[in-house]
Amino acid sequence: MINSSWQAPEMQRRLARRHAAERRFKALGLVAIATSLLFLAFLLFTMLRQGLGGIDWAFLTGSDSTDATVAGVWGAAKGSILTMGVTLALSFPLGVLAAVYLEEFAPKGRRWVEWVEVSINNLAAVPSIIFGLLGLAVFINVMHLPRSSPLVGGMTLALMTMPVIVISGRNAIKAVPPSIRDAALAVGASPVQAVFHHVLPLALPGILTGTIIGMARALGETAPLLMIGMRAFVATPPGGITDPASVMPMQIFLWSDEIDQAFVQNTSAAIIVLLVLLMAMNGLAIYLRNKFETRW
Amino acid sequence: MISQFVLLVVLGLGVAGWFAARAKAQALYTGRGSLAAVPSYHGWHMLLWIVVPAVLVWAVWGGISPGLVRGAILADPAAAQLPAFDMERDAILAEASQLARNPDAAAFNPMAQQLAEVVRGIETRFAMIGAALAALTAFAGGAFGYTRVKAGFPARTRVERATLMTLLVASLIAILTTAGIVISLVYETGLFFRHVSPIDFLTGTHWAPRTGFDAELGKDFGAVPLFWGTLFIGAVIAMIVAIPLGLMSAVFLTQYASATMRKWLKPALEILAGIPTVVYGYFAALTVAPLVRDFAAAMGAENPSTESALAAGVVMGVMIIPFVSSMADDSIAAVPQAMRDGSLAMGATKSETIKRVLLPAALPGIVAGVMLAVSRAIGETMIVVMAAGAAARLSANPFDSMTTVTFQIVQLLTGDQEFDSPKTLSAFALGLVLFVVTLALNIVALRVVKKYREAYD
Amino acid sequence: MTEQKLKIAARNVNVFYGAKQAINDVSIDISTGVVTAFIGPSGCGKSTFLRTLNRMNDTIAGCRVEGQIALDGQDIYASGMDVVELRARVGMVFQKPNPFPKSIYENVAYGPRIHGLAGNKADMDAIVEKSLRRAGLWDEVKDRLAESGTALSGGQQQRLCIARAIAVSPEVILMDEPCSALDPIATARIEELIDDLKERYAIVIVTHSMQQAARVSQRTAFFHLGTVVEYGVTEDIFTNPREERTKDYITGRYG
Amino acid sequence: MTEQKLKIAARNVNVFYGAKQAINDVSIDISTGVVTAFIGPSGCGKSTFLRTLNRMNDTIAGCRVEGQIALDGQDIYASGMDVVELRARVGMVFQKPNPFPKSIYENVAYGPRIHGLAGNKADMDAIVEKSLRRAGLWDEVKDRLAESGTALSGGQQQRLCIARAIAVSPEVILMDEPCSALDPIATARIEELIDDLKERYAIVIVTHSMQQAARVSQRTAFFHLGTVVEYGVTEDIFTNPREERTKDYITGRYG
Amino acid sequence: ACGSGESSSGARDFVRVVGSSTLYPFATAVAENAAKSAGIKSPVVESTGTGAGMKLFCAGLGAQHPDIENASRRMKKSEYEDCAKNGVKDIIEIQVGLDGIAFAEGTNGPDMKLTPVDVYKALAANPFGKPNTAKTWADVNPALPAIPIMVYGPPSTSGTRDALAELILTKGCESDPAMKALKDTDKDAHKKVCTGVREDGAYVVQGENDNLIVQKIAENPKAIGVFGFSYLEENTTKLKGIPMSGVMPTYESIVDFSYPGARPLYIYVKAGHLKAIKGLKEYVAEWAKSWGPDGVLKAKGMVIAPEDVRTKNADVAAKLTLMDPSVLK
Ligand SMILES: Nc1ncnc2c1ncn2[C@@H]1O[C@H](COP(=O)(O)OP(=O)(O)OP(=O)(O)O)[C@@H](O)[C@H]1O
Ligand SMILES: Nc1ncnc2c1ncn2[C@@H]1O[C@H](COP(=O)(O)OP(=O)(O)OP(=O)(O)O)[C@@H](O)[C@H]1O
Ligand SMILES: [Mg+2]
Ligand SMILES: [Mg+2]
Ligand SMILES: O=P([O-])([O-])[O-]
Repeated sequence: MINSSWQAPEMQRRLARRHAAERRFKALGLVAIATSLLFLAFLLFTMLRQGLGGIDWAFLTGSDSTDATVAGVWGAAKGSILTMGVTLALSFPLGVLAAVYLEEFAPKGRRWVEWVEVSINNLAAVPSIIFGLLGLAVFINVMHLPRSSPLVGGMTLALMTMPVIVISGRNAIKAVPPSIRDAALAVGASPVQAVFHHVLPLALPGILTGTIIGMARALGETAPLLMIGMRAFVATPPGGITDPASVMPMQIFLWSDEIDQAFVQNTSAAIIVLLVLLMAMNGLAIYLRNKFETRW
Repeated sequence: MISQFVLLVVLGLGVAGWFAARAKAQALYTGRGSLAAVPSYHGWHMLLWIVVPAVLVWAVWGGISPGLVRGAILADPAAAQLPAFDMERDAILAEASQLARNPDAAAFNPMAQQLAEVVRGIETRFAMIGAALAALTAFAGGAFGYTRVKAGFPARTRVERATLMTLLVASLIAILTTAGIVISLVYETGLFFRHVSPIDFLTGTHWAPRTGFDAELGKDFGAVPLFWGTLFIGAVIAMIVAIPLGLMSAVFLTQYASATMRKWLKPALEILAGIPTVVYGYFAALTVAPLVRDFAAAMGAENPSTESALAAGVVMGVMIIPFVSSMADDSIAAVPQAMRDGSLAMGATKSETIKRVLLPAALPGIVAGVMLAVSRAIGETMIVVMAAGAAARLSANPFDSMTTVTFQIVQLLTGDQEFDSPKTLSAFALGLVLFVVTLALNIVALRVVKKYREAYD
Repeated sequence: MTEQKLKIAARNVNVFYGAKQAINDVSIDISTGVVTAFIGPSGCGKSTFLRTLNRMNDTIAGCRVEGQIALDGQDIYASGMDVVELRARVGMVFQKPNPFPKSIYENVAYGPRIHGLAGNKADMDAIVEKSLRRAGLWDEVKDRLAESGTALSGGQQQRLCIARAIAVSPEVILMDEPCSALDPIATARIEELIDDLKERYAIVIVTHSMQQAARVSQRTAFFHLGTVVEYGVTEDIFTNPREERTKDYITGRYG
Repeated sequence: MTEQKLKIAARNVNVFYGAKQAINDVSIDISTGVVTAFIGPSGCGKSTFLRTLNRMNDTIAGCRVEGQIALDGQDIYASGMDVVELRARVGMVFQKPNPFPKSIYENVAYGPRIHGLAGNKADMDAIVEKSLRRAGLWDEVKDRLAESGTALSGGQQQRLCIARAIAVSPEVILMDEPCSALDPIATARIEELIDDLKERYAIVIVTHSMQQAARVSQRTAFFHLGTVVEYGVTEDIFTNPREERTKDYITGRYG
Repeated sequence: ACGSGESSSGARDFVRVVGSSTLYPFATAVAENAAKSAGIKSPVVESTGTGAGMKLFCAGLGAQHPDIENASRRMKKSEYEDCAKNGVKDIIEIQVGLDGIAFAEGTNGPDMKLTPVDVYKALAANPFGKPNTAKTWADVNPALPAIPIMVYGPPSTSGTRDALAELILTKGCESDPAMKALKDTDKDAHKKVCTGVREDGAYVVQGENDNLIVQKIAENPKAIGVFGFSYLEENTTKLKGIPMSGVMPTYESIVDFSYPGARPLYIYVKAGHLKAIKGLKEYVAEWAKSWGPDGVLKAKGMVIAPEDVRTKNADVAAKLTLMDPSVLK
């Protein structure tokens, strides 16, 4: 009499069905991630096979050249590093601060706040080449900053990266339970203190995710840089952020269109270097993200 | 050189001011409630007063001093025989100033060599004036800040007000950018619509941009196939790939994978977002597209094209997987453990917990990730350029070649043509219309998310 | 008199949080038809032990269980054990109320829905109403079933969680301080419910109120510093404790 | 006998959640040197009213307050009011324990740190120790101050939150069922603390235990369905209630 | 500003080149050699496309504007007017060589033999004014194999496409006298009929990446491609040329114009910058050194200009003679 329902055959059958569904679901997850990773592995394998032979010290320290055996990647890599430096320095603080403002301090339900919200979301959907147009118009034509420079490239890419950071940051902030804010406010913390002392550290992993994918996107981006003069042959590594420079994806793009077949290997080798650069760039962020991840 | 030095000094002064103000505030502390703000806030208040005005002054000086320097040099007798032509004169002056900094360099222009000494003197003089001004401001600001350190002074409120201002300004950058984009597109779009009626542009289905103005222009600038291609490739095919793969990957990572596995796999997926689009383009064009074509041929399609919306869309989908997976992963991980426990304790399986409790609670984050991914796909260019072809075609067959708005914009803006031809102008119109369309999509998405958000705690 | 049948047998259970031992060699029997009360000072391991009974401790990283716990003679930590079925059969009400951020109705309907206990909407409505009634919440929420479960008062949330747990009619119900946020009347209602349920189910209740333990339970286990100091018939424990520590605790002279 | 001084005067307070009225025309005085207890059935508005006293309801979207609440004669809902200062002066312990996901030490040190109450590390250590001691948690956690506050048992978390609130020595302390997860001994400790604090502070405590209200409070307000049915000297309320409803509730005959 | 780069008011100490992607590989080779031999700072060469480059070039005088424009066609009159409006009146025009366009197929291809008329009939949107219905090459010319028409070629925005239109399609089109006559009566209609390319998939537009076309036709035996001659020369293992009116695309046949499809390549130099920009003169001089039969550009795949053109332009490069704007169209 006791235990009736759970031991009943139809209940057991249902349970078996649910377990099957569970296994299917888990398998689906596994398949999904395996598919994505296989794609990545395939890409990496192709690149490594074609490009690994081309990586040597001369390649890593040289700059662009029309001779495939002399051409190296350092000029473009340095250009990318400088550009990313500018992008990060602008987009990270701006993105985080904007996210904090919109999520925590912006008066709710006001028209203009909604406009800010929508326009930030919309900026993420603007084709990157349009940012190039904007960069050209504002930074080069109005502000007279030097064309082809990491400074302008970085500023343009920052405009593109910022929305990604804002959007992910807002979500991360939203996900912090209100009881944490309540706790801080109730001991007399000001809203600013509650946010900077408690909410932001808890939201940091999410913000860093946005930063990682936003910066990764910026690092691999070519289209907007076409407009501001970075599709260029630059044979000397830039000395600073105002010198003419190219960037890695652009270098890859240019080399891939070289007539000389010897550049095929260079192209793959440059892609490998770019990926290494990407991983290095993300490394710190990922370390921090793992460190700050808390579950409550 | 000198500018780094000045900044360092100002910062140094700021730090010193921070300590001084804090010490003074601390001395005023006589017990609870005797100070309106914690001493360190007095320090920050002081630091702001020192650094902000000084940096502003230095920046303004940096803006006006080149003109002054130039005037002073030109007024110098040594500059009398400089050529009148502006650019050449500029070149000589610039070189002289470079020589002034680096006397060992060889001169390209002999006159620059002669001027170098004079330029050095004048430049140094003006730099010193600027430095002195900045230092004075810093001291003045500091002095003012210091007098404000009183027991009843609400330093925290002031500092927080400054913080809030900064936050506000940061969010307004977005509006500025939006405005900038609209402004930089609107004028040319206006020119374009003077020749081609917006109705033709928005409803026409034939896209064959050409130069030269004539009355028939509207017939060849029908943008519908472009928008269709954009949506079909970016928002349909790419999403059919990215959403299931991304979402399921996120679910697997947060709920099934071990902590170490997640620690390694999540960044691995994120690499997908950073592979240059050119690489994806080659991959799509040379590996995926032939496969798709063979498949289409096997399905009985007659003369299938190597370029297909499917090839471009699939690869694009792979590229944006991390946008979905990482943001969804974060949102799911952020749902409080108590929610998970509540569901598991009811005898729910993990997948039921995920589907019925975690995903709804994480919905805003997931939607945001998907929106970001769609946005990225819509704005993507290179893959389409290489794999989808350029045929502006209105077709629902994924094996057909199609083109997108961004591809056309790139073609129209970087190719060879006059820049006031309707062809070039149409690029701006395309950009603007795409901007408006995505804006509308975003407004809708915002409403939807607000409506379905489940707040926990 | 209700029929008594051994339901859960825990033998020599040790629980660790990382290196720290939270439960030390605890053996307890839980029977159908009997209400078992866990009492003891805060932090002594009552919640920890309770969670081991339906393996909710699995969700705590670094938590490790040693010893044996058998449900109807079957080791619940055996590898073949179906945790989902286990948790469906051994329901739990947590110490901190944790309603889902869903409507009140959906909170209660959640369990029956996943277990397929209701054939149609009317059945489900009936289950929801009955569960809420038994938890003494129906009158307060019957007009606002569509509101979010998180917009309830503390005590209402607690009763909602009880309603949610009983909605799937588990065989064993573990309740971690189910009345901590309840006023005397609501408490009486829950106690009535427990009395009612014990006819057919095994019930474990963690409580800080000696009176409550004395009122509702037939067996009591007194926990202290991770061990069970004394376990036996409630009446004996309260009127005639064998251990000094139990006596001290019960009479409030502890500490 | 402790000195009594009017601290908070609430007059004709109405609170709404959206369109729903949760508090209806409540007027209450809270004085220094006095412990005021709020009692009443679950869902009657005790927590809601408590939150209005230090404007924690500001954080709930859609919550609206009407009427006047004055702290030391100053309207706390006036536009010039500094909410931060208000909350520093009027501390709060929430119904659901909500420790920060930080170390135990940091949980307690947070308030003193932002208010600059400790000149150096030693001062801070002293404040933390004293607060934890007064909350009766010190012995249990003194060896694991660096562990996360969320890895504590329910009752430990509750005491941690009490320690956190008293660490900044607010003038008024609002406690929402501070002993709900505590055993009798720990409860006694908190009651002692309350007794101790009331000398210099005004204290409000929400409780479901009539005994506790009777033991620790000098004034009691009985809430029912959003209104205060009776408010007065605790002894009078318990021994000689004026209203029928109060009497019913106290004697447990309610409902 | 740090570093030694340009700044808004100052000068530049390196040469800045913009313009055609066709000229990009040659301009960069010259830049590299100039930096090596003349010891100047390496010029920066940007690949913007001829039209976009013109816009930048004509924007004004000064360090922020480029010094040289590479053009895969002659400057247009409208472009010169824009230049002049912005103060860029003194321009030196130097023809540096030729570019050939070539038709090619994969080495396993069907051995096509084409004429401009075949190409015109196969690719025009409205050959001789009637809609194009040809599906296979055999529909165009029964002598050709019956495989579907699939031609990979440059987009309408590139200089190579202009060459295709001008040198092949128009020629095929004007094989019909009526079309030729149309040129005088209705220029626009003539242009439309003769250079309008079909858009139903037979002509596959490929972005400005010629290597991609090479790879695609190498893998697809039924497709043929149109691109710069240098790409054919570099990929002889994968591709073979398609004879046009019986002439194979070879270096010689392009130089002597017997293969229809060669166009001049120019660079335009801002005279106003010659004195102000370090290395500009040296760079221009390096061009003249490189474009001969034993210069580096031939090795890079550029088609060298005939002797007389070379001497004339070497003279211009040496004397820096200004262009006469009235010759522009
Ligand atoms: N955020 C909210 N939104 C809407 N209604 C709410 C919200 N919080 C509480 N309520 C409702 O307001 C009423 C009063 O709630 P309150 O939390 O003040 O009760 P309480 O007296 O503290 O009860 P308990 O003893 O159960 O904690 C209840 O009916 C409750 O459902
Ligand atoms: N997640 C955890 N990680 C580490 N230690 C924990 C964790 N949860 C509880 N503990 C510790 O284990 C011991 C037992 O905790 P438990 O929650 O079982 O106590 P309890 O008897 O339920 O107390 P209470 O009556 O206060 O709820 C306590 O010392 C507590 O600090
Ligand atoms: Mg517990
Ligand atoms: Mg409450
Ligand atoms: O880039 P082009 O102008 O030579 O096509």
